[in-house]
Amino acid sequence: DEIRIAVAANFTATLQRIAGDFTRASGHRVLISSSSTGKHYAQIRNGAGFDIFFAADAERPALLEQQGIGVPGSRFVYATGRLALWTRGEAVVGDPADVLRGGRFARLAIANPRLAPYGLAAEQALRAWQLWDKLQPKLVRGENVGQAYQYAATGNAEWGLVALSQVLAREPRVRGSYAIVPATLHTPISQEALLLRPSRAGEAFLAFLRGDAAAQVLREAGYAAPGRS
Amino acid sequence: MNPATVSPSDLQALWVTLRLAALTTLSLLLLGTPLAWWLARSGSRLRAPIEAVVALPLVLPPTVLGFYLLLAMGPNGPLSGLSMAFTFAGLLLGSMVYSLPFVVQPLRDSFAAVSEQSLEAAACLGAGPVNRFFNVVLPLARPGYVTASVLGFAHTLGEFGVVLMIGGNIPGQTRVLSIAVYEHVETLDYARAHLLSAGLLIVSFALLLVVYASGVGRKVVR
Amino acid sequence: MNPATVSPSDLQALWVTLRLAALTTLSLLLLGTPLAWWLARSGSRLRAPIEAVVALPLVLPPTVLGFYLLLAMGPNGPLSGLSMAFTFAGLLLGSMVYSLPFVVQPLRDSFAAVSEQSLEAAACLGAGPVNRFFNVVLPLARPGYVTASVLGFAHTLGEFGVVLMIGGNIPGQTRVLSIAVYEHVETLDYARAHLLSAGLLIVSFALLLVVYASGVGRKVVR
Amino acid sequence: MSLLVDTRVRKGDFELKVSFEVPASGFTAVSGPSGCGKTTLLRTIAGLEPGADGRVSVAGECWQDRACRLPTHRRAVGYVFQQAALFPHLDVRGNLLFGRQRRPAVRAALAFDDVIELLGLARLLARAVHGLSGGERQRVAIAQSLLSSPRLLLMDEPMAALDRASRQTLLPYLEALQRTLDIPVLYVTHALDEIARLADHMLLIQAGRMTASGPVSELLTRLDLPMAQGREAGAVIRAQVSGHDDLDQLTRLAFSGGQLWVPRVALEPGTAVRLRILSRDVSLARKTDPDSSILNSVPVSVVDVVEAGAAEVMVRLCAGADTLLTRVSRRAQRHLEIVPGRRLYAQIRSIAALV
Amino acid sequence: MSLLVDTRVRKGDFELKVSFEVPASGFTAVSGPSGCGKTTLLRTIAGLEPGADGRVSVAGECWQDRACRLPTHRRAVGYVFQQAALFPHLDVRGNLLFGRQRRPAVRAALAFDDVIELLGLARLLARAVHGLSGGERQRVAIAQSLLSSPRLLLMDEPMAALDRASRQTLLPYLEALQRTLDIPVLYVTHALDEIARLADHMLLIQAGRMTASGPVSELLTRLDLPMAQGREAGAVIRAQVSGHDDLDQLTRLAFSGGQLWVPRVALEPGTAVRLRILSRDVSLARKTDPDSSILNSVPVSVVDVVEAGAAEVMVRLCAGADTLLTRVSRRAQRHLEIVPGRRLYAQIRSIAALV
Ligand SMILES: Nc1ncnc2c1ncn2[C@@H]1O[C@H](COP(=O)(O)OP(=O)(O)OP(=O)(O)O)[C@@H](O)[C@H]1O
Ligand SMILES: Nc1ncnc2c1ncn2[C@@H]1O[C@H](COP(=O)(O)OP(=O)(O)OP(=O)(O)O)[C@@H](O)[C@H]1O
Ligand SMILES: [Mg+2]
Ligand SMILES: [Mg+2]
Repeated sequence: DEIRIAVAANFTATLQRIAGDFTRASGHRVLISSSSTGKHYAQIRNGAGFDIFFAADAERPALLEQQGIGVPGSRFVYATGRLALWTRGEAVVGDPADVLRGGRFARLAIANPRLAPYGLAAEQALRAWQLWDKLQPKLVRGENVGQAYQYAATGNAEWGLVALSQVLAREPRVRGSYAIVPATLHTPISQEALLLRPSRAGEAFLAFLRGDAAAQVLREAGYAAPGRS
Repeated sequence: MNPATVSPSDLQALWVTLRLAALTTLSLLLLGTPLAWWLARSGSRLRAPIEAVVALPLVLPPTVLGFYLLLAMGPNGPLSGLSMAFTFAGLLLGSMVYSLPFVVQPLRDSFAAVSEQSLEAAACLGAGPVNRFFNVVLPLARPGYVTASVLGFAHTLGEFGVVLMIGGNIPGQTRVLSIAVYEHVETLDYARAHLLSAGLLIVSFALLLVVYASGVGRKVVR
Repeated sequence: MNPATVSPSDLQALWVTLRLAALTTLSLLLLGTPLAWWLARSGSRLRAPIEAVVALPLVLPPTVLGFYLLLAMGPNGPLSGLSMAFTFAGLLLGSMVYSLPFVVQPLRDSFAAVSEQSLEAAACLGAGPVNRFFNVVLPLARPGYVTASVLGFAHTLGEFGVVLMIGGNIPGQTRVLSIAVYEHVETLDYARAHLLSAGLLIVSFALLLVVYASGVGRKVVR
Repeated sequence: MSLLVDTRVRKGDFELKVSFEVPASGFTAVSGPSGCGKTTLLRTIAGLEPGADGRVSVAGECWQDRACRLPTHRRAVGYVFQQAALFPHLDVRGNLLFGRQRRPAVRAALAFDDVIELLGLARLLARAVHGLSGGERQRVAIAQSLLSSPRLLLMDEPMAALDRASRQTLLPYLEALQRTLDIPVLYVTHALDEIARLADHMLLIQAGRMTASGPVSELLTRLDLPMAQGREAGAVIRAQVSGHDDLDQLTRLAFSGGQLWVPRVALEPGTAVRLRILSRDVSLARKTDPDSSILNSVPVSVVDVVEAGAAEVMVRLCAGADTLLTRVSRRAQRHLEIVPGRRLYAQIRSIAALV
Repeated sequence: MSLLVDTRVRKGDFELKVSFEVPASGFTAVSGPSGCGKTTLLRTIAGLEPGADGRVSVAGECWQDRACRLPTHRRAVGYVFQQAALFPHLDVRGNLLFGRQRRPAVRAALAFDDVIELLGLARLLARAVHGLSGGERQRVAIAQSLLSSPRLLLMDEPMAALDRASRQTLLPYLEALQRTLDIPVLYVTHALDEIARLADHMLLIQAGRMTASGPVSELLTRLDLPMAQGREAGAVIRAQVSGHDDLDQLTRLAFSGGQLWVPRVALEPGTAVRLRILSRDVSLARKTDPDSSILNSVPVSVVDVVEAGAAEVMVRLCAGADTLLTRVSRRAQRHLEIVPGRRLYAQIRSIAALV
């Protein structure tokens, strides 16, 4: 069978790997549509024919469920993201807060807190460090965490509060240095999935995702695995 | 991540893109011609408002435009009966709306530049309106058609916001090259993004070079 | 979510947007004029390649174009010295690159339509090249200028991918209206998105209507 | 079976209001000062003036009246514009064939090669339009309209841009056209010699109104019209070939007022010809002078004398049933007692036989 | 201090190669068949032919040679194009002022109002260009170039589109121009009467080469040139006013061959005038006939006789130091024994005094 999956851009690469393994194991084909979660939400509400929705946050799947879209009770956290402070250059990164307090940089890239969970997490962490107001003039916001990473990756922002998954997936040529932001400083970056219509293949895929093989991939990619955050 | 090669799915995207761009351009040239002609020659009081409406798709960010198109195509929208959303046909419609001004405006300008005298002379030689159009207007408006085609085609190639919104990025159907490149950038697969971008640029450049060097877009010397 | 009102930050975005669109259009008209003139009149062998290069920005998805511009502005890029990223100046540069073809191509077509005879007559009446340009070419190429301005301005209004990428969405500096609308759509604040979109559309429509109804873009009857 | 026009057009401050009927074949000259409405008239007939109302009918075919209004391309006109409007995207051959391909050839349609040769276009066929000289453009435009099988030919100063030699080549051909083609031609021109040679009929327009219309022979000798005023004033009369003199290569013509000798024309005795006699070529004398180089001398009587400037008078003469004009000095008028009724001899220096 | 041109231009298959020098003031007529290169010559002088090399200098000012090459706008030309090129975005007044505002007025610059009145443009000043009739356009173009304070006037068939009346109004004005303006004028025309009235000097071009150049009076009477062939052939001679006859309103002129009477001209005795005498206005007789309406009769001797068609001969006569032409039939030739050396009387029917 064929499963159509709508996945948040930041999780696309990881999901592709898992889907590859799944196809090899089960024979079901997986069609992946990558986009921003906001777009997917609008599309699903307007009748897009996806089987599973992997959102970048917990809010949109919940909203869909409220509106009676999707298989009731199928919503769950498939991955929990971690926030990392990253620079493409070489630097000694001990405590991320120290780096930021030192202030010897012009730009810090974050994802837009209004649009992206990673952005919201970055805001919370900065507030926890009491740097939020002080750093305002230096903040540049990407539409999503992907863009925040690009700001840092192109060197236009010296530092970025980005997803750990991105840091780990970076190109081998880009050396970079990073430190993980303690998960206690922000609400968990829970990415939820929702089964949109019942199908054997869909359920099989979700089961596969919860399995050990997938958990390994998730960990390597920088996520905490489902239900284990 | 493997060394940058073009994956089959990218090739598929390329094919969808070329089809989309070609069909969009073609349809817009066909539809845009009578519209542009009317805009260039009519003295009607509706001319200015319609001219303004034609330019409006430009004003909205593509994603937002796509959002409204999606609403229109959705279950409660006026176009719901056609079930266009997430299909190639829907993509085509979206691209056409988005690129409309780039095709209509150059056509209109080039139609306006066709001298009344040439048309009158053709009429006196027995050429009816259709005949005049094909044998006088079309050859004289050629630069406008080239500009319209280039702008329309290239704009659809690079288009992405509308397409992503209406199309839903479905491989083989609505996943176009621009989305593929975007995805590669988003998923940090820069090498492949560079490769695709460079390919896109080189092929487009070659194509444009042929068009421009052939002189097909140059004005007939008067 | 409060009832849809326009927030101060949206107004700020509007102001940035208008400034950006106006400056982009103006700069492009200034820069595009000599370029378009050269393209329209030169017999050089460089003409076709340069014409092709001008159309290239169209081919890349805006976000990808923005990404490459960002690379160019980065520490290892050719533009690193200018520190343009995340500044209004950088935004301006990006918008200009992106909208270049929409300004240059209509200008070029309208320059090509200026008859050699008018220029020769002006020269015989003592008008030097600059004088000829301002007193003969400019008035005769007016429709091209209007089309170029409308396309350039509107395209910058609706632009979003490049702007977002280079600008970094800094309120008051690089946060433009299209990003604001986009944000509202993404955050499901549809009411406000509708409001802003409708406002954008109505204002643009009114503006375009004035332009087109005034006849300033119509050809001088020959 | 004629060309019938009764129309009214406004353009800005200008109004053209004319009504006339001219024969269904032959040339009708249209003349009048710059800006009087000649071009507007032709455009109206071709259906190019959307604001024109009234009637236009050609050889019984209604082109325009209250009920119907054919669009231009349904009116089988050949129109030679005042400023030649060639298609810049076609070469000369393409321009020539444009009309020919679009309209079914009528009876006596002209052969492509003949027209090309006559107008000296063979050398130009493959040329682009933009390098053509002014006269070359005009010749192409004339050929184009001739080749489009019209039922009515409208020519707006077709020869103004041509040199004398081209004009001389073209004139007899246009004359021949009128006989072979059998369609009416409206021919705008300022040149009296063209009118005299080509036209049977004439319309005079001034400030949008028709001030005179009628046979050329009559209008050219009416002393109240501008044509009889200038140095080119003259009469057109009809005559018949009555014999040839092979020794001197002369032809004898008979007309109502006697006989005239002209350089030999290759026509059978009995053939009708038209003669143009300029007022400047006619002088008056009490008797014929056999020892003059002037070949022709015919008895005439003075009909009318009007002033023409301070020193001269224009004299209208009748020779048989025909009218001649001459302009003489007041001194000669006094000397020869030129008053209506006076009988004298007209010496005619030069006669153009317009075949 | 003259206009000096020595140039060579190629355009496709066509090559123009001419070299001449004409006086620094007065009109020089440029004539030749359609497509011979007249327009190309004018464009070269104006600097509009980029491929032209060689020399152009005007009144001592070098416009072009090996070292320098002024761009068109630095050459103070007034150019009346063959097809009037008005600016469509300006009204008539704007068109007229275009050149005037751009070039410093020279000495005898023409007053705006005078030019407007002369060319009858007052009514048109506020009009858009696109509604103008053919003749109106041409008049605006002429006024435009006159108003631009040129040091050299190039006129490419400026009157071809005008009716006879406009032409007659304009001609004397152009003549006046030549005296007041004191700049050279190259004047392309096919009309011999314009040449005779306006030009002192003449260039004849054929297929890109200059086939003759010289004073008009000489070229018009050379029997080997085309100008002496047609019905408009004639001579131009110089004469002097020697008196007036108030009763008959005639003026007596003296020239090398005797005296002539013409309709009164308002000039003081002693003033030099130019006369045009058409070959068709001259007839030959053994003796003078006092009883003819022909006023003038002068003794002449035959210089040269050449064939002109089968029935006629063209005769070159000398009257004093001046040359006259006449065309007579072979019959008259035999009858009057017209051979070189023969003495006869030339009866001159009509004389145009070209002031
Ligand atoms: N680009 C070209 N290629 C080939 N021949 C050309 C080109 N441009 C001009 N010619 C030829 O050059 C010749 C001279 O042209 P020009 O306009 O000077 O003639 P003209 O003497 O002014 O004729 P007219 O009296 O008809 O205006 C013409 O035979 C014309 O066909
Ligand atoms: N749109 C207009 N507004 C005002 N007047 C106009 C308009 N169009 C034409 N005219 C006037 O109508 C008159 C007739 O023009 P038309 O072209 O018929 O003249 P014409 O007799 O052909 O003159 P010509 O011999 O100079 O070509 C002119 O006086 C012209 O100025
Ligand atoms: Mg006219
Ligand atoms: Mg010419």
